[in-house]
Amino acid sequence: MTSVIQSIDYFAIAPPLALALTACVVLLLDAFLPRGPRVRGTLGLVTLAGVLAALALLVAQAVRGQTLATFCVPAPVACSYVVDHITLIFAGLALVAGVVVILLSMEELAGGEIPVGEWYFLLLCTLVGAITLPASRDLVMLVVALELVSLPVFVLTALRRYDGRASEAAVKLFLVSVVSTAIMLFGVSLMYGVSGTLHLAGLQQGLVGNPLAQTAVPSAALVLIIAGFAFKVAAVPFHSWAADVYEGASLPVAALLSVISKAAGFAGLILVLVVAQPLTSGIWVPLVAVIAALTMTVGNLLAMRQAHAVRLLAWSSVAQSGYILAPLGAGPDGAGAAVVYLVFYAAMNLGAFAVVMLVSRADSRLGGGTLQDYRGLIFRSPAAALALAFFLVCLAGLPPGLAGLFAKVAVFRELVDGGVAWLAIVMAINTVVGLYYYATWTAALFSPAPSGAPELPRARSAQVAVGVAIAVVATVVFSVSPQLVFDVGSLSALG
Amino acid sequence: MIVVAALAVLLPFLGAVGGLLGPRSVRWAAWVAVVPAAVSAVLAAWLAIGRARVSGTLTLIETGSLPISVGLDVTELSALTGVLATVVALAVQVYSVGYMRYERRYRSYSAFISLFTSAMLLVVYAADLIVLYVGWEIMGLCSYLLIGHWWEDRANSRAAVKAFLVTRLGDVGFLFGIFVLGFGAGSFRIDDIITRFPEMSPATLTVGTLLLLAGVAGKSAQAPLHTWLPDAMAGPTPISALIHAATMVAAGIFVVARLFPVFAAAPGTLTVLGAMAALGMLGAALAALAQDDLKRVLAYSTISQLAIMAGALAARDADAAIFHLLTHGAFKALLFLCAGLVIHRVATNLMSGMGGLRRVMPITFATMTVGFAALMGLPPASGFFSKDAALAAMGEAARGGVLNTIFYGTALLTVAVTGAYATRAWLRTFFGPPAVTADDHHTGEGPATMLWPVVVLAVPALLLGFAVLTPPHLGTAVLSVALSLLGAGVVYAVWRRDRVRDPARLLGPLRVPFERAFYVDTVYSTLFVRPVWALARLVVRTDDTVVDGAVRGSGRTAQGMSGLLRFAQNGNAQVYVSGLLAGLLVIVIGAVVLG
Amino acid sequence: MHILYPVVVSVLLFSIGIYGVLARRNTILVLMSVELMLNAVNLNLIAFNVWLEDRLLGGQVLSLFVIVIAAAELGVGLAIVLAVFRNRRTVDLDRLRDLSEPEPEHEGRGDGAAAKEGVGR
Amino acid sequence: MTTWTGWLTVALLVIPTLGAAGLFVLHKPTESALKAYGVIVSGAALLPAAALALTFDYGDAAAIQHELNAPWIPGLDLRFHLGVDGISLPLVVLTALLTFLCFVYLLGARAVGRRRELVFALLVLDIGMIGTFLALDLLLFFVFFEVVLIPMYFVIAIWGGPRRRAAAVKFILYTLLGSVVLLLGLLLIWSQTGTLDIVALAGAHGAGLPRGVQIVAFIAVGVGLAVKTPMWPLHTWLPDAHTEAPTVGSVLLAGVLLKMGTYGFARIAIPVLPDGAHAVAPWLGAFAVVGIVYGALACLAQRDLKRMIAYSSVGHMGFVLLGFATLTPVGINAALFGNIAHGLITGLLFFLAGAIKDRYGTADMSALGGGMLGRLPYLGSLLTFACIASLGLPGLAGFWGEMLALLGAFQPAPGLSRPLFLVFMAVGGLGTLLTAAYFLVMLSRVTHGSPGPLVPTDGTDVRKYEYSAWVPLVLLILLFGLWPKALLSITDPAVQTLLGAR
Repeated sequence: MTSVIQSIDYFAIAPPLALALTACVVLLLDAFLPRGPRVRGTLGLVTLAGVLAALALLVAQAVRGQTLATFCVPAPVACSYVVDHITLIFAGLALVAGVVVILLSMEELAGGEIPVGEWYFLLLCTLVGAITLPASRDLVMLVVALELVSLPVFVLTALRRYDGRASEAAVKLFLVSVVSTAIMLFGVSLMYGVSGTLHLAGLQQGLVGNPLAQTAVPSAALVLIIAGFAFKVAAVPFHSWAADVYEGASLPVAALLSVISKAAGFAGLILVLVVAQPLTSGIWVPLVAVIAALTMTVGNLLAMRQAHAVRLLAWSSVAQSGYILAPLGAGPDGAGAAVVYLVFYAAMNLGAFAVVMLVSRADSRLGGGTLQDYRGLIFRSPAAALALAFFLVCLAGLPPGLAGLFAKVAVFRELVDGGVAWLAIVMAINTVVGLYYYATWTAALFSPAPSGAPELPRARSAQVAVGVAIAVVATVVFSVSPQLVFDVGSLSALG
Repeated sequence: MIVVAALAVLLPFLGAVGGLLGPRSVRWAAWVAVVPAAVSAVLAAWLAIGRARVSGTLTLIETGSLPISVGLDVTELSALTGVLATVVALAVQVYSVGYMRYERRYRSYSAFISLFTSAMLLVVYAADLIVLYVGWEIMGLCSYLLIGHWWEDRANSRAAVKAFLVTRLGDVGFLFGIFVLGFGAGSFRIDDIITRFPEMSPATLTVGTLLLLAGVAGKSAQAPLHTWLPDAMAGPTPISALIHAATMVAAGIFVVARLFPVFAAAPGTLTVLGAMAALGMLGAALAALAQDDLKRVLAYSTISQLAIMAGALAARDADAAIFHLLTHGAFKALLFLCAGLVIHRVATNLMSGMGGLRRVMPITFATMTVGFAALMGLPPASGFFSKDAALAAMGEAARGGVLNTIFYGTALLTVAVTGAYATRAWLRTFFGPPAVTADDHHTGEGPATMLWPVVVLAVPALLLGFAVLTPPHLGTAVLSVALSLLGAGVVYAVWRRDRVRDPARLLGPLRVPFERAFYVDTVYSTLFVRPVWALARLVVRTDDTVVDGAVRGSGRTAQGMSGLLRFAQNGNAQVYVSGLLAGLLVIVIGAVVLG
Repeated sequence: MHILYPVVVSVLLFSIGIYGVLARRNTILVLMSVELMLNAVNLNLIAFNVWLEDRLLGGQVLSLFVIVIAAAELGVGLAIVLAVFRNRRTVDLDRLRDLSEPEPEHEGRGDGAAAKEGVGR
Repeated sequence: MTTWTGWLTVALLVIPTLGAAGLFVLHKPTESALKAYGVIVSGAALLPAAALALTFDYGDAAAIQHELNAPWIPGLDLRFHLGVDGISLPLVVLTALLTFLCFVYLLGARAVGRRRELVFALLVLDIGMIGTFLALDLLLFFVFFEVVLIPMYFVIAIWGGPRRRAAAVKFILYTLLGSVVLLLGLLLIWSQTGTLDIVALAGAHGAGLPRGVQIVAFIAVGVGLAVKTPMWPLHTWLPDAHTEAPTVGSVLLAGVLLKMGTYGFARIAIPVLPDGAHAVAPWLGAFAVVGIVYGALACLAQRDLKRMIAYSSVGHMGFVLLGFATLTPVGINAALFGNIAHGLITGLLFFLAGAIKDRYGTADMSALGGGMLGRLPYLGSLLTFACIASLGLPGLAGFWGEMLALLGAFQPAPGLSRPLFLVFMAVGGLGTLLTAAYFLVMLSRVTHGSPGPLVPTDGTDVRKYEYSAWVPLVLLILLFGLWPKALLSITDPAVQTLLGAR
């Protein structure tokens, strides 16, 4: 029996480690420092520093440019934790998004009703999960990382203890999530049974010799595994929770769910379907295509008649998930386009959430507000209105929001190239439906507020403004020079 | 010399521009209208006297297909017609200074006449069919603008629209005819078409010329596209004289004559032309017999006379047709201008409001008598010679077939009816008891600027026949004069019995159908106008309910589906989980099937 | 022992769990049903591990993780249920419906107002 | 190949961009400052357009000139490739001119709320319009094609009439649907040939593209462009948009935006996909002539002046499409000529309709009553002029496009069914008659007759600023009408090249 004692490459796991350490520090600081607004700020800054440190480590890894692997077993060699191109993209995305979410949190926590230490601790835990997940190369790691992303979010959602809606949202999120996790785990167990290994790298090989592999079990197992990730990205039929939870949770959590958690889900999907590829793509590609079509359609249709801003964003992000899934429905090669779209989407969507946060903070009566409350925003706070308009137009995929346009072009290109014309047409129609609600909302920003409406206070919050600024800068940069994103998401790099 | 031709075309155009954009004074407008017309007339005369063929091309416009050559080509025929056009135009411009000078919109009026003159000259001198078409259409526009000059009255406006649309209907065919001949000859140049027509297949020739004929029928008010002309009398009288009697309507005849070799090679077309002419000459003459409006009488007589020209063309005698065109231009312009004087005097168009004017307006009486004599074809007036030539040609052709014989017979019958209606109009206007007119502040015959053109025009109307030194054909001459006098005699006899009542009562029950010109307008209205309106309304309804309905429907469908989906989002977590599991089950089954 | 027996048991267990999740209104009972599902997974994992004679003992390792996860989930779940109970005085799932698509007449407000605004300007 | 004069094309885009950006810098500008600002910026943008026209080598109108070619997004094969040739030059100049004239018109228009936003929207619109005509890269074309949507949406939705919101939404959704289909077609071309370069693709004349693919791509591209054009039956967004849009919006919509659709046919669909064009041409022609007659009939029964002009666009664009459908040089020349003519004439018509609406407060013909020639003689005369130009009278710009399109249909490209196209020609000819009918009926209703009970709230005839905005259009209509060679000599060589090798 050969030795299975593993050596650990600490440089490879440095970013999650840094985050985890920061999480502990935050918890300790919270326990020992006196309560007060200044401490709240300090904790926020510490968290921010931790995330930035992790980001710096990630950059260091990227600069070094070679694939790092650790937690390996010999014969056949398989590693559980690999830092390669795809890991770097998803982890980087999660961390940058994390910075924005932390900035939003600082504003959210300013009220003092929410326990600060726990909040930041949980947030950091989620981030650990989110950056571990894309590095995971075995099913155990994948499951644990996924749980690490999910569990803290339940609590984050429920942390507004005084708010029944938050608790309700937490229950719904929790219930759908644990059922999905259970299903996924069941799939993992089946997959383990038919392949004899838990390492992604060995799946394909493991299936070859197994008698059960000739049955329908592997297909079923694969679908069940996907279920866990599909829940994360809120693909149909795992979408129902989205709006209720986004509405009930506080805005930073909604932003987190819509970007970080979703990115983790897509990372998992791509790892299982494309990187591991236990089954030939002929089995899952049509399924993913159908799911993508359903997801975008359902998301858009539900968003169409939404009057509530956050619910609208929730359904729109479901629809956007459909667009991200779509290139995978053209074949494994579509993963590049999916990543590209995800990166663009993250910037635009975070920006939108940040502005919504800014606006809803300005008037605490509005819990995110209805679209009516956005009327005449251009007169109250022009910068916020312009930023929101820009993000919405980006999400709709029209110039001047070139980022969104190029993202859609990338997806369409993949679909046309892959010959999935029907999906391309479905997506084309969906783009139009999507534009309907984005345009309605955008138009509301610029139309005069109804007479007799109370004078709303101007939006003012430094941290959120910085968050908005980050998103704006990112989106503008992506618009002007989308090649940056195409470089990181390019297909060759994924292999 | 080509510069002369170009100047003749351009000067009136510049006059029009100057009139429209120049200072707001009647004096300026009058000068700017009359002088270019006069210069053009001189230049046209010069070209005609020179008798040398002048042609030149300014440039070729590449269209990607057959090129358009922007150029002029003054043949003998063009030169003559040009003289007619410019002289009549000059007469009208001068006459209008008197007739219209107190008119508020004299400026635009005279400018449009200048523009018309220019366009007519372009038609006449054009070397290229497309260029000709440009002038052809601009004439149509001017006609529209001038008929609608008193647009305050809705009836005028309607008449203008009708004139434009009916002629445009023909023009569409005309344009297609140009295409057919142009492609047949590989060039739009008239010269090329005339020289290359033997290369074209008979079918091409027949189709091309027939299509051209549509335009000719529209412009020259031939059946079945004649209905606009009587209504066009709504315009100021000089316009009726100029455009709707002397020049524009002659353009159609001119084009056929210009392309006559081509038409001559298409016997089918000539037969159609003959039939149209026969129908038109007699029908219009009969209609003229029953009109009460003096200008409408003249209008119908114009249709009838143009049909005689067309008949001569159909009988393959282009010279006779052009001869009649020229004399008709002179005497019809004269008649209209005289009618204008009369109308100016009595302030009504209706003959029932006239009578006994020969004493009050001796000069008008004399000149108009010349005009009527020419119209009836009585020697020695010009009309006698030209009509005789046309009739002789048709008589000659009659030997060639039954149809041609019928055409000839119709023409002879028309001569008799012409005699009748001309006499009726003459008698009702100048003889009999003077009608009491409330508006009698005009005394005398009218201003000099109005009288002079009349007198000047009377000269060619009377003498133009001698210009062409062909002796009359004795047989037809005697026959036609006799028939004409017969018609005149019958009318005179009826009139003598009761000098107040209209001799048209002779027609009995036929009078109303004649007066309504055989209800052609009504038929067209039922057959074409009303269905088009109904269709238009249908299209608007369809557009709203079907075409746009589909668009809106798709929006509503989306909204409806949205509503259905929202129904599932009822907030119950267990419903969500059920949906999740059901969906998952379907997917698993799908995967298993695919796997 | 054929691998089929434990797997069938596991599937049955899992199905019972699903039934419980769908049919129970009480949140606590739903949580317990989820536990059943997770334990079905564990049973599967252990059985496969034995059947496969996995040298790395992957199934067993994962089942340990699943147990931990289940514990964590249950803990968080109960905490959330507690919070819900404190706010709402109920733990019935189908009475937790504050967050849902609003009634049509409520959302119709947006459209009507938009139309009115269109006329107003 | 980038030539040093490529900067001219860039300047055309940069000036409005800087102008739009500059609006953010201005601090609380006054109305008059904004008026001047708009005129100055659009005037400055007119300069490179004029320079482009002046330095253009007319002897070599078929070649791409003032070219700029730089990589932008290698990940999408997208290059920043600009240039003009005989096909695009007139449209570029027309766009710059119309934009400028719109700003001139806005100089005098009173009580325009939120002028800064309007100036901004129009400048962004300008970028999109000019960029579309300059782009020589399929995706770049698409990007600029899309740029116009949002500003036009706002122009309609903010400054429009009472039912502007619905009209704006319809406009943007409908045209977006078209553009997405267009995108699919463009991507199909890309996926088959691996290049997005229009010049290279056009030079290949469809080599390397199987016939089936060409047909599918042509249908996709064609439908996308046809929505914008608009071709019957994809036109219903147009009347609503025009009816509700403010005057400048209507002018630019009709004057330039519609041309982007037809320009796409000349620039992309026909040269890049010759076989596809060949297969689909009969259908295109059929839809075109149905559009001509349908548009004309719809105009006959319209009550609203602006709506009627909008429907007239459907008819006129039918002639343009018919020209394309013939696939002959003359047909395509006709289409390009018709494009420019329609831009000038319908632009003028919408200016006039806007002026009438300003004065009377309504554009409903029965409410207007009549007698406009009596009350506002100059306005009435200009309206008459514009209508007559629009109905295709020879000697004015509208004629040549229609006549040449019919000429093209008389002898379509080899391989196309001649009898079918003869039928199209005949129906098109009927369409010209109906076109004349509705314009004359409208003139008769509005300008003739005695003045109705409705008294204009503002009885002044044409004002100075109106003259300055309209007279250039009138002059150009006359110029191109009397001297069609001015345009044909530029387009013809380019068209011959475009259809060459076939």
